[in-house]
Amino acid sequence: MVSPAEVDAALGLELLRGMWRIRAFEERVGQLTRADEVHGLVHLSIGQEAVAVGVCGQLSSRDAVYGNHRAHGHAIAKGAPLAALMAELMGRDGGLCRGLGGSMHLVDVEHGFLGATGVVGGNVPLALGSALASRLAGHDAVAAVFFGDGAAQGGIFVESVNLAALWALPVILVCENNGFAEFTPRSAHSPVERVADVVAPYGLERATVDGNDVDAVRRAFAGFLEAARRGEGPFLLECLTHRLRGHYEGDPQRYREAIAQEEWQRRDPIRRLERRGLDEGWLDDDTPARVEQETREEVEEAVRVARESPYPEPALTSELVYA
Amino acid sequence: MVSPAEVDAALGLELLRGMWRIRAFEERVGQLTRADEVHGLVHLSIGQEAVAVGVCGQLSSRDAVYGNHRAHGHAIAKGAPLAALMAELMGRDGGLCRGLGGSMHLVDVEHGFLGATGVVGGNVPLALGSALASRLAGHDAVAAVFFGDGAAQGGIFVESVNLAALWALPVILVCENNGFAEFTPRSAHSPVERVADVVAPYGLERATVDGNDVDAVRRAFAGFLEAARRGEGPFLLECLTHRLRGHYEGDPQRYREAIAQEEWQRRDPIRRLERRGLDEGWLDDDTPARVEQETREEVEEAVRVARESPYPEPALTSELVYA
Amino acid sequence: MSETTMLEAIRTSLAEAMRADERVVVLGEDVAAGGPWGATAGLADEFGVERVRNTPISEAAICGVAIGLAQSGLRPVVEVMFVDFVTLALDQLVNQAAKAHFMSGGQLAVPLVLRTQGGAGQRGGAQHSQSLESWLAHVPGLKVVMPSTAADAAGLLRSAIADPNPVVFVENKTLYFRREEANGSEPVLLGRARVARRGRDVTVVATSRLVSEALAAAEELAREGIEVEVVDPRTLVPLDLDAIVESVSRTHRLVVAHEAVEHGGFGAEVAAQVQSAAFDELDAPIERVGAPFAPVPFSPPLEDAYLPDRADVTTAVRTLLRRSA
Amino acid sequence: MSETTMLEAIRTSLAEAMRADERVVVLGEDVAAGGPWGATAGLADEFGVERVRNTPISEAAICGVAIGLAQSGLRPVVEVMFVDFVTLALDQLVNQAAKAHFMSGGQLAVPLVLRTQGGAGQRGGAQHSQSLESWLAHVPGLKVVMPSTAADAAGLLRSAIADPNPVVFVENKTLYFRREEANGSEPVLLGRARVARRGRDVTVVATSRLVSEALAAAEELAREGIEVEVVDPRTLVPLDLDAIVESVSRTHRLVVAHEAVEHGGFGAEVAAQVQSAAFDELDAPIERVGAPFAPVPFSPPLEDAYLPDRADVTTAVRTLLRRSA
Ligand SMILES: Cc1ncc(C[n+]2csc(CCOP(=O)(O)OP(=O)(O)O)c2C)c(N)n1
Ligand SMILES: Cc1ncc(C[n+]2csc(CCOP(=O)(O)OP(=O)(O)O)c2C)c(N)n1
Ligand SMILES: [Mg+2]
Ligand SMILES: [Mg+2]
Repeated sequence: MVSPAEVDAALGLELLRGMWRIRAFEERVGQLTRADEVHGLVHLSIGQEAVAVGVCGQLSSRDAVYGNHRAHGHAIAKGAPLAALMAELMGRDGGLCRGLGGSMHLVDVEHGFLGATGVVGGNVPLALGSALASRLAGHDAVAAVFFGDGAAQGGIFVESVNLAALWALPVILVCENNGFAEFTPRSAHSPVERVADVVAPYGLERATVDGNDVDAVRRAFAGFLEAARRGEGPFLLECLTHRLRGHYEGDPQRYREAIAQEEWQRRDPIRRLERRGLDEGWLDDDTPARVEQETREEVEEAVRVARESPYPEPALTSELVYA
Repeated sequence: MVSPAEVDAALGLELLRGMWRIRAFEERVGQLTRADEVHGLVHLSIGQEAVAVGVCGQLSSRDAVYGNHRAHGHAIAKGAPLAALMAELMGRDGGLCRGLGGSMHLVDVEHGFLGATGVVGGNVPLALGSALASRLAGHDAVAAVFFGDGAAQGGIFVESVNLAALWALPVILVCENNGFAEFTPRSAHSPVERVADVVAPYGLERATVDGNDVDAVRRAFAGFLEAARRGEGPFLLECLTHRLRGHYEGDPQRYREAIAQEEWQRRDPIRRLERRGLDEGWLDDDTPARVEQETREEVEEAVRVARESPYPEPALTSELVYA
Repeated sequence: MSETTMLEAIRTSLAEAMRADERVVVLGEDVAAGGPWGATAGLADEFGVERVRNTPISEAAICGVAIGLAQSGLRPVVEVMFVDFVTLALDQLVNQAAKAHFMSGGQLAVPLVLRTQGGAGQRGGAQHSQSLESWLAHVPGLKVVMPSTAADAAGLLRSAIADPNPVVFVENKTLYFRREEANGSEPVLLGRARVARRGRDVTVVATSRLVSEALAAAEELAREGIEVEVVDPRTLVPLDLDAIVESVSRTHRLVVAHEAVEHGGFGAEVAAQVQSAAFDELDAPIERVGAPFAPVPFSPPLEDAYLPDRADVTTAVRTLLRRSA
Repeated sequence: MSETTMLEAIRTSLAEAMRADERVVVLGEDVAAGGPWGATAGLADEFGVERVRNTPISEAAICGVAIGLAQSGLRPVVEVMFVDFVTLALDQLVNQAAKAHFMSGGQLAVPLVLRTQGGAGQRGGAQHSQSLESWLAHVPGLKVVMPSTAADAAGLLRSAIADPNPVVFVENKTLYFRREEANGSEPVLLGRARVARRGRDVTVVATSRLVSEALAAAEELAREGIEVEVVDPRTLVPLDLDAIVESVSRTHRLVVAHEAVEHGGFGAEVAAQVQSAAFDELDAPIERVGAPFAPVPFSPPLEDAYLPDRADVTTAVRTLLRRSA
C-alpha cells in the first residue's frame, strides 16, 4: 500500500481552503436562514468540515458520493458549485436541483454527488448499488456514503452493512459520529459507543479516527480508497466529531453543556489545521486570514449569483415527476 | 446461580414426550396438508423440536412467548391444546384463533403464547414490548421470542437487539439457526456464520448450543431465564439445528444434499434423547415406543375433535376487525 | 376564555391521560426532551423517563415495542416524528398491529396510539411534507384520526388512547402554533363529524389543515351570498358518512378537500361513497381539492402553488355552482 | 398455437430483456434458485449469479441497492416475494425511488422495476394475501402495473424494464399457473387499457384477477341478453381514463372491480374520476366490487366468501341495471 502523501504547503492549503469554503458557506447560510432567504430545515455541519474535506478531496467525479440531511459540506467538498448550491437553498431555478430539492436533497450528478437524503439512514443502500454498478461495469470507481451516529441504530444501516460485506462491495461507509442525534446523546440511542464496533461482526475493515483532524481522516480514508479501487471492500471509517451549531438552525440547544462547547471550540478542525501549519512551517501567519477572506468572497459571489436567479415557474412541479 | 436440574427419569420423560408431541403432531399435519385437510403455507419444525421444548418447558403462562412462521412447536411446547391447534390449521371455528389465523398466525393468550408472525423478523420487537410491560408492572415475567437465522439479516432484528440492550429488557432471543432460509444456505445471506456473533457488539449475554440436544438448550436457557427473572437482560440463545423437512410442505428441496440429510437424521433430537436415556438408564427399552404411541394417540384425538368443529360462519370475518 | 394551541392541547391531553391511567406510556425519538415541537415537553419531568421513553432512530422497532406493550396490557402512545417515516414502520403497523385482534380470533387487542404529523408548508422538501393518511384508511383494523382544531385534538386524543384498537393520530405541522380558544378537553367520540359551518348551497368535506381553508373560502363566498357548509369528519376511519350524506342531501353539491395528493387520496373514497349513497341528490359531479400528482417541491413559490388552499376550495365551489346552475 | 402461463411468460420476458440489454440485473430473495414459484428459474444458469443475485431477507436494503444501481446506469429488476413485505421497503420506494428524479431537478433517473405479487385465495392468511396497489398509485413518481394475462405480463414487463422510471409490477399468485394461448411478448405500452370484451350495457373496469372474473360474469349475463364491456386498464399509473370514459359514454353504467379492500382501494379513484369526467353520462351510481373492510381470513370458506369474484361482479351489474331501469 502506498502511504498517503505528507501534508505540505500545497496540500495543507487545499485542505484548509476546502474546510473554510464549507465554513464560510454555512455561516452565511445560517445568517440567510434567519433572514428568511434560505428556507426549510437547515442542518449545518460547522465543526465537522474535516470529514467531508478529508474524504471527498480524494475522490473523482466518477466516484459516487451520498450525503445525509447535513450534507452541504459533502456536496461542496465533492465539487458542487457554491452558487448553484446557494441558489438551491434559496429555492431558485438556478439551484443544483432547480429549487425542487432543498437543503436535505442536494444532488450534483456532474460531480458524482448522487444525492443527499432527509431520511436518516436511507442513503446507505444506494451507495451499495452504485458500488455494485461500478463492479458490474468493470470500473474502478468506488462509492462513499456519509451518515451520522444516529443512523447506526436504523435497520436499513445494518441490512446494508451485511449486504455490502456479503458481496464485498467497494463502498466506504463514512460515519460522522458527533455523539448526538437531534437533542439526545448517543448513550440514549445505543449501548455501543463506537459505530465501528456496531459493524465489527461483519468483518469489514474499519477505523475510528479523530474527525476533527483532517489529516487523520484523509490518511485513513486513503488506505481504504486504495483498496476499494482494487475492488476490495466494504470499509467503515468512523470520524469522531462535534457539531458546533444546533441540530438545525433555530434549535434552542437546551441539551448543551457549556464546558463541552468550549472544549470543542478548541478542537475546531480549521483552527487545528491552522495551528499545525504554523507549527510545521508550511503556513505563514497571514495565510489563514487570507484563505478565510477569499472563501468568504467566493461565498458572497455565490450569494449574489443565487439572488439573481429567479424562482422556477410553478409548472416545473408537474414537469419533473417522471423521467 | 442455581444450576439447572439434572435430567432424571421424570424430566427426561417430560422432554421426550414434549418432543414427540410436536413430532407426532407435525407428521400428521404433513399428511393432512397433502390430503388438503390442512391448508395454506405450512412450515414444519420436524428435527428442531428440541429448541421449542428446551425453552418453553421452563416458562409459565405468564411469560410471553412469540413464534415465527414455523411455530407449531413453539405453541405446543407453550401449552396450546393440540385439538384447538389442529382445528386452527384446518380453519375451523374451534381453532385457537377461530380459523382466522392459520398456521403462521397462532395465538394462545391463555398459555402466554402471544403470537406467531408470518413476516420474518416481525415478531422480535413485540417480545421487547412484553418484556418492558412486565418490568413496568413490576412483575418477574419474562418474554422469549423464536426466530430463524434468516431473520438476523432483517433490519428489525438489529433495531430490536440494540433497543433491548439499551433498555436492558428481560427478554430472551432464541434463534433457531437451521443454516437455511428457504432454499439458500446461510452463507448466501450473511458473512457472519453465527447469529450470536451478529449481536456481539450490543454486549448481551449469549450462547450458541447444539440445538438438537434438548438438555443443552434447556441448560443454557435456564441460566438466562434465572437472570431474566431478576430483571436482567437481554439474552440471546442460538440453537444450531436442522429441519428434516422442506421449507414448506410441498417444497421439492432441490437444494438438499443427501449426505447431510443422513447425518442429520442421526442427530435427530428425539433419537438422541432416547439413546441417552437408554445409556444413562433412566429410560427403559419399551418407553420410547410407548411415548411415541401415546403422543400419536393424543394427536389422533386432536384430529378427531378438530374434524368435528364446524367452519366459522362467514360473518365472523367482519365481526373481529375491531376490538 | 383563555387561549391555547393544538400543540398545547395535545400536551395537556397526553398529560391528563397519563395522570388518569398509569398504563399510558409515551415513547419515541427525543420525546423526553419534548420532541422537535414540544408536544411532549414536560412529560418526562412529571411522569419520569420510564413512562416517557426516548428511543433510538428505529421507527420499525419502536412501533413493534408499542405493539408488544399494548398486547401486554399497557396503553402506549408512540410518536413517529414525520408521517413520511411511517413508511419505515408499516410492516409493524399494518401486518402486526392492525391484524392482531383479527388473526388471533379476538384474543389479542392492540390499544396503541401512533401519533405523527404530516403536511407541507414549511419548506421541508419532498421527504418531510407528505400526507399519507389514505394509505392508513385502506387498512382494516386501524382507526385514523385527523384533528383540525386544538379542542378536537385534545378530545380525540383522549378517545384514541381509550380505544382498544390501534389508532393512527395524524397531526398537521402548520396547525401546531395557531392560537384558538381553549375549550377544555372533553373526549370527542371517534366517528362523529363536526359541522364547522352551516350553509345551504354547497357541502365541503375537509380534513385537517383544509378545514380552516374551507372556512376561509366559505367566509369569502358568503360575501357573494353563497352559503357553504363545512363538514370536518375528524376521523377517516370510522367515517361519519351519515353526516356527510345528510349535508349533501340538503346542498346537493359536494366538494372534498384535503392536502394529500388528489390521485388515490381519501377524497376519492368519500366521493365514491357519496355518489353511491346519494346519487340522486347530486346536482353536479363531486369536486375534489387535493395536491397535484407530484412530490412536494421545496422552492417556496412552488410549494405555495402546490398546496391546496382556500382559493382552490373557492374555485371548486364556483365550478360546482356553475355546473349545476 | 402453443400454450403458456403467466409465470412462464414472465420468465421468458425477463430472459429476453436480459439478453437484449446487459444492464438488466435481477435481485431478490432466492431468485437464483428460481424463487418460490419459479419466476426466475434458469436465469442464473444463463446469465450468471452476478446478474441474478440472491439476497438476504433485507427488503429495505435490496430496494435501496436497486435504486443505487438504477441511478448508476443499470436496469435492476428487484423482486419482493409478497406485496405484503413491500411494507418493509416503502421508505426506499416512496421517499427515495419515486422522488429522486423530481428532487434532483431532473438529474437522476431511477429505471427500476419492482416485481412483486399479491392477492389471496391460497389460504396464506392475512399477512400473505393483501392487495396494496392503491397505496402505490397514490405516490407520484411511481408507475404501477397489474397484468391480468400472460401476454400482457410479458409485454408490460418489457415496457416496465425499458421505462426510465421506477415501476412497480404487481402480479397475482392465483394467475401464475393458468394456461393461456402464447401470444409472443410484444411490448405493451404502459397507460393503454385493453378492452377484454365488448358490450353495450354496462362497463366493468377490472384489474388483475378480477378481469377473468368479470369475463366470466359477462359470459353468464350474456345468456340473459345483458352485454357487459370489460375494460382492463393494465396500468393504474398511468391510467387510461380516456378508454374508460369512452366506454362509459356508450354504456352509461360503470362497475369497478378489484380484489383489494374496497375502502380506499383504487376503485375509489376510478369512480371519482369517472363521475367527474362523465357525470352526465351516468345513469346510475358507480358500483364498486372489492373486498370487505377486514383482513383476509385464513379459513377456506371464509376466504372464499371474502374474495371478490364473478358472483360479486354479476350482482353489481344487476344492481346497476335495476337502479337505472
Ligand atoms: C428515519 C428518520 N427518523 C427521524 C428523523 C428525524 N431526524 C432528523 S436528523 C435526526 C438525528 C440524526 O442524527 P445523526 O444520524 O447522528 O446525524 P446528525 O444530525 O448528528 O449529523 C433525526 C432523528 C429522520 N430524518 N429520519
Ligand atoms: C420479511 C419477509 N421476507 C420474506 C419472507 C418469505 N420467507 C418465509 S420463510 C423465509 C425464510 C426464513 O428463514 P429463517 O428465518 O432462517 O427461518 P426457517 O424457515 O429456516 O425456520 C422467507 C424468506 C417472509 N415471510 N418475510
Ligand atoms: Mg449525530
Ligand atoms: Mg433458517
